[in-house]
Amino acid sequence: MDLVLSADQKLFRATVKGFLEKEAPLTRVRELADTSTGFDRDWWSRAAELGWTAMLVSEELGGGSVSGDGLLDLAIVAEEFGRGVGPGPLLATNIVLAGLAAATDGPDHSHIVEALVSGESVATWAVYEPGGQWSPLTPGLTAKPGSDGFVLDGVKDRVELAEQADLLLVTATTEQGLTQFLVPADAAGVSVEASRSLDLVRRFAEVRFAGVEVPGSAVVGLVGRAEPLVERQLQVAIVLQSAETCGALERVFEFTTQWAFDRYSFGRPLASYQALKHRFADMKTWIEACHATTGAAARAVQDGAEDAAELVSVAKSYVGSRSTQILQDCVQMHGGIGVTWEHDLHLYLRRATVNRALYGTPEDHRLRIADIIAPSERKTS
Amino acid sequence: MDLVLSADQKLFRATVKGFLEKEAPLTRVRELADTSTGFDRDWWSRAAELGWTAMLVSEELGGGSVSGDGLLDLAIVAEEFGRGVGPGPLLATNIVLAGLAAATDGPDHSHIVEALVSGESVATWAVYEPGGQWSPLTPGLTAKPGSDGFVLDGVKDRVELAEQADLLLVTATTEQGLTQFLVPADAAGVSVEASRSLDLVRRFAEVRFAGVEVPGSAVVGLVGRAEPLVERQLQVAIVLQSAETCGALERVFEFTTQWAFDRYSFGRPLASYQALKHRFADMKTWIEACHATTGAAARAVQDGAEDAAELVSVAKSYVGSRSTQILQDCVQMHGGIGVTWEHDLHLYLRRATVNRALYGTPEDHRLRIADIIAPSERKTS
Amino acid sequence: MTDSTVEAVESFRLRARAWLAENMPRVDVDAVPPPPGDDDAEWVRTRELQKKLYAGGFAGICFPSEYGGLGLTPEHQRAFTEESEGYEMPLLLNVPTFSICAPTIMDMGSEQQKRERISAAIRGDEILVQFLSEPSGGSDLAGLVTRADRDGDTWVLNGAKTWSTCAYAADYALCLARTDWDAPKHRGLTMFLVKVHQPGITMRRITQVSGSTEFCEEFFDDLVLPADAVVGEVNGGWAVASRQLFHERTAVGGGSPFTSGRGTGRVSQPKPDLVQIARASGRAADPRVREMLGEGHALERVQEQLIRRVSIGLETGQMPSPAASIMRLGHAETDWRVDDLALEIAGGLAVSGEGPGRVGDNFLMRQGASLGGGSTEMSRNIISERILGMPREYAADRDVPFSQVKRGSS
Amino acid sequence: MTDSTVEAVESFRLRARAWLAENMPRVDVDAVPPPPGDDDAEWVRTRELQKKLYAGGFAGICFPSEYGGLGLTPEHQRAFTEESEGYEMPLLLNVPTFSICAPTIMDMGSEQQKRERISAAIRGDEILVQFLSEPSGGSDLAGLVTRADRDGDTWVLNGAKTWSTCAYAADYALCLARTDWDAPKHRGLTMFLVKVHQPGITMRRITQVSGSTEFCEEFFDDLVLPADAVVGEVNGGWAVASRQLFHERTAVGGGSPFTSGRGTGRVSQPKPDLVQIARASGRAADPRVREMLGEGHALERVQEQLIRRVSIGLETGQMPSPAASIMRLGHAETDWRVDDLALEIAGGLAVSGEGPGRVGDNFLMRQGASLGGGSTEMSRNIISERILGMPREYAADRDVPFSQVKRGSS
Repeated sequence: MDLVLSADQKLFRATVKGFLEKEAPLTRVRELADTSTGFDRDWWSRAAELGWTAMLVSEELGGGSVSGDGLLDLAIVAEEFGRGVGPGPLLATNIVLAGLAAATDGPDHSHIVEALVSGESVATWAVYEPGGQWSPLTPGLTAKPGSDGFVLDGVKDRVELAEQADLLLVTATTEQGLTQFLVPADAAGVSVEASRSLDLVRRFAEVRFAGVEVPGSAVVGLVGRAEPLVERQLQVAIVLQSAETCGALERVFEFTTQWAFDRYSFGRPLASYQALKHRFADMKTWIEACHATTGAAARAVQDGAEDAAELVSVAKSYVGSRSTQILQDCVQMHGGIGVTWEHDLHLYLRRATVNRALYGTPEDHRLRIADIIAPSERKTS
Repeated sequence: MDLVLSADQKLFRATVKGFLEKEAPLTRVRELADTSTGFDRDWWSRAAELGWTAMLVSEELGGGSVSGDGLLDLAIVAEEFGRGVGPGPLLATNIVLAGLAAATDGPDHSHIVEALVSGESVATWAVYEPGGQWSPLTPGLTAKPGSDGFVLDGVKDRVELAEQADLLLVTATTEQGLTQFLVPADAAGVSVEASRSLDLVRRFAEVRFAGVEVPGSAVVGLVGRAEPLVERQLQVAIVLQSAETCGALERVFEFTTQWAFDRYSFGRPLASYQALKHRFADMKTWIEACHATTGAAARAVQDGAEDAAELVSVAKSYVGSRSTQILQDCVQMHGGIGVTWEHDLHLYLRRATVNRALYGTPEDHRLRIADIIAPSERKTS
Repeated sequence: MTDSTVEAVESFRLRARAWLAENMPRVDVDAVPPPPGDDDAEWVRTRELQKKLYAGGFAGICFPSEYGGLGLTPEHQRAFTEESEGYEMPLLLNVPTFSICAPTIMDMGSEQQKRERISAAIRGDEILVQFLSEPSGGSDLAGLVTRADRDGDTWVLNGAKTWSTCAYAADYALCLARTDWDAPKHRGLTMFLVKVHQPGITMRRITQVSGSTEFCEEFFDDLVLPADAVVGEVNGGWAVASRQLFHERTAVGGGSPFTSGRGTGRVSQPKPDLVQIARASGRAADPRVREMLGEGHALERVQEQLIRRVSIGLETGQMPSPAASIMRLGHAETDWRVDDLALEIAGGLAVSGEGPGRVGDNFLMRQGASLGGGSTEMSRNIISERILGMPREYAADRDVPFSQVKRGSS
Repeated sequence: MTDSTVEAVESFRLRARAWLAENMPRVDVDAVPPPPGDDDAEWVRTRELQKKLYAGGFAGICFPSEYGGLGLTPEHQRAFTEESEGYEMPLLLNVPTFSICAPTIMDMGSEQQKRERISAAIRGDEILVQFLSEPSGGSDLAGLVTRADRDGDTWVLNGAKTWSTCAYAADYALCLARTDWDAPKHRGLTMFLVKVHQPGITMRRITQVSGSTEFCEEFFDDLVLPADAVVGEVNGGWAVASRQLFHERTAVGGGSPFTSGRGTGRVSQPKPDLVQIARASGRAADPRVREMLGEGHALERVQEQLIRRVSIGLETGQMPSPAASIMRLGHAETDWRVDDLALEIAGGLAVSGEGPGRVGDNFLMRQGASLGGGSTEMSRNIISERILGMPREYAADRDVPFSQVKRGSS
């Protein structure tokens, strides 16, 4: 993330860090791995009190940020989250809040926003569908006109924390086109089944919608006009995800460098072997580049810059690919211990691998970039 | 190529090597770069006397090989060729001979074969078309029935040594399907225009066919049934090309390793720096793998093995990609002198880059492999 | 037994065929392998099978008869292995018991050690393993710090070992320890035969991210070893370890005459099947994915071809023995790339970790192939130094009393 | 001239604007750049342009007036550069004459050297270059072997220099030579000011595979230099070279107050335009190619972002100065990959070398970016040693009399 932070932001970062170190150290994350929920609701309420859910929301709705640039502040939280492989719905809830905050037309959801900001409620975005790759604009899930609103039918999967969430933000195809609905997780006809997650605490589930009736007020924004909202949510998702991955890289690089100083082979520290030194130099360069592109994407999305969509995809293309490459080389630097359960490396590798795969892979985003820089040959699909 | 050679093959290799070192050292190759032909016809006749054009041809037609496995013997020549960035139509003529020898049905071309074997005549394969990538089975050039045979219309490009060749083996679409014709380069309606070549002595040209009339006896094999011949020519082309690239890699690796021993920096030879040592180790491993896959492909094609098509594409996929990677790292090892005109490195890099691009790129051949291992999703085109 | 009395291979083969059919259970092709870390029943079964072989007179085919074997030739062993196809066999004993530990004892051990340990192994009574690597060790095996101090006639062992394959199931281990701290590192080591389960040894199974628990870690607290536990010479342990490494390489290369039946009985992590992953992800027709399928397949074929080439090179003497590191480096590199391709092909499905080939889980073990059996970094040192002849890395511990060698804090 | 008499920047700007409009030719946007190796006319033109500036009183804006400059501030220079946009300017003098050589002479030279060389450069009469690298040198600049031996009051120079940018067009060069072979390598060097075109110097232009001939190689045979050719102290040449390197880094970073007008006037190899190549190859709609287009574009954007980040880090002091090597390494890596992508996208069209972006020819110079200005290997040393604090590579020539340092045979 940005090198230059304001005094307030530095203080905020320290608060976030302190809270995570005290309340969610890696030992706690490992414990949470064995629970069914993956995080603690009370803990999340306390996190919300620190403002982690307020950054993307206007002050009228109980929101507010440290610097006035809410997404940049939130990215600070995400980065610290990454350093500690944090649990809980930081990304999930904020992605939904980004959509709700941007949906200035259409039904009023301010009470829901308030409940999410307070941490009382948890929401998540239901956008992937089984077997499918990233294609958020063409959901197979349908919303047809019903007696008192809409009837939803279809299946979503890879829904983050769906078992734990109160509300689902669901992308659906209506006669008017792409539409998003806010659906209570306990609505009749909704069934949630946990799926396996590579991440120890970031859970995913498959959610089935069988004739789920929702009122017209469940629509977010305008019917058939969800595309800009989905883009906004995607941009926020990737900024947070990339910031989180940057934090993970930073931390792993720290302890791997330390290992290279402490570990001796043939009477010399690993850090004295040129072949390894050069790989550390490469990693350092790549990590700085990850920070640079994440910061640039965050700033562009924050400012609503014209090239925000492009820079978000640039960041995903770069961070998604480099992160796993760096982490695997850190495993290699550790030797056998790097692939043991007791070493923390795999916690980071799991998080980064899930981040790489989610909300479009680096490869998907390269195609998106091509559609921006060479639009005339864009595939019409 | 194969590690284990017979005594005859070893002697043959020594003869080839001696001839090339004496008659076509790199200084001579640099001189030929400034000529319009890129090679000397007399020289080629003498090369033919050594058997370089006889390997793929039966003894009845004046052919014959050292070991009985003609392609393996020829690959030895190609490898030595690569070591010295040899000039002349070794690949071009032998690819055509491979097709003629395999065309046991159809018109008799034995007099042409004899002229090619003797070195008196030179032939080349006209298979690419302007702007096009590798797609030998669907030529745009057409051959329509004429008064006394066929009339050819269309354009070929990247035709190796077309300006120097006496005969062109042309792929064409007829009403009956893919067909190959042997066309004299001086036939009425044929015009040849040299194009620029990255290689200093391996020249290419664009060849236009404007109402070129050829008799029915110009057909190679049967009308509409050229696909197996084209496949055979491709297989031979890639085996020879890969062997040539292996020879180039071997030679460049030799003098780059020597450079690393001789060149000192900070009072130590480059070869003592671990970061460089490890890169040499990688290169050594890749070069052995290039030899291994080229040898396996050559053997499979020689034996007409069921997986010959697959192994040829495996070799191209691997050698094509690794070769340029290795050579560029050798440039890097040399420092600034490695990108000067006077250093020989670029002669090798030029040859390998052309080989990489020709007869399907590594990427094209990966798609071919996918069509073999996952045929049910093969694109029908 | 003199040569003239050796049974002909064909006669032996026929006898084996008949005996196997009558005595050994057929492999159950529908049997489900046990989950990682739960193979106790398999080890019990392994001992039973070895006892059957022994009872039938088909155990220890190439071991000398004075140590409980049959004293026959590698051809006899090959014939038996061929005939054993389709039968359950005590494959878990092939590595390290029969192919590494027993031959090392045979090469370097005392007469008593040979008689007791080798014959017990052949009878199916004992399983042998290796205590070599240490938590502080890594690539530098000879830099180990587990100490054995003389105490009258006995030795007292303190320290820790790790990455001991299947030690939990074993009876005896070959354990390398430092006995002279004033000698340079290779010259102060001694090899001991250690009873695995006894007071003074605490064993812990290491869980890998793949869930496998085949490796163990052992801690020694004032473990007393009798004088006759020494294998070979006191302070001559490196010579014993070198034999072990030699037998290990031979076994890995498939050239050991002491293994019976094919394979090691341990299921290694299956390679990802890229075509299957592509199909499960619904992307097998995507040209981007097809290019990756082709690349992955090509790399796997090339690796086979490389192994073949180097093997011929080694056999014919056209390549020096360090060339084995070329195979090893090529193997690791192929694995890395294929694992990366699997992840890319799975795309958004990698989130779950499960699904086709459990792509995500598999990816967590991506470095497995480049860490086990000497790191790829060591391979690159070997290739550049011993094949290309480049100057050796500076070793700060060369010819220095080990007590003066710097050791790290981890 | 005291501060109070300095012309205000705005007044200077307006005067410059009017003068430029009246005196300097406009840039011809349709002009075709000369082919590589044929830029004599450009150099003649450059001198003319500088003479015009001098005649107009706008040359050497930030150089002290006693050496022929105007003694004004960087703000004046910036204003002039802004106003000069769109006019022909003697940009070829920016590097190395004005931004590297002249400031080094100003920092380290004698009063006479300053008065003569700096003012001649400002008048447009002389061009200055650097004789630093040597054919045997590579990354190890201070290990040079060109020798200057004392002969009475004079020095006799023998040896060779290489990679001297544009030396063919120059008048004087700063030439580093070894004057004490018994001192360790940094302490036996002396810097000389050498007339470029004179007997005893043979110059050869180096042709690169791209066709460029901007670099030269020089051979010295008993070239006699007067005593006053020494810049700085005898055997204190490394201090002078360090200033040169400092001014070079400053110039590359765009921070030199001595350059006038934007750029260096030299056309560097254009980067391949991947979209253009894809279209020319008829493959811009192929999803495989589109993925590569996206990857290449992303890398180029990330490199810009990295430069921005590191620049801020350096400016704000949050990164140490060796962090500049991070930009350098990132730049080379981006270039490599983009060149590779260009080759893959061109596919079968790369055969000809020409065509879109002359992909093949460009590929021959792929390593250009990682060799010029210190190799990427040196960057990695710097990053690991000076940023991460890892142990420095063993230098066999440290604190050793240079005559005893081993040198290679090439």
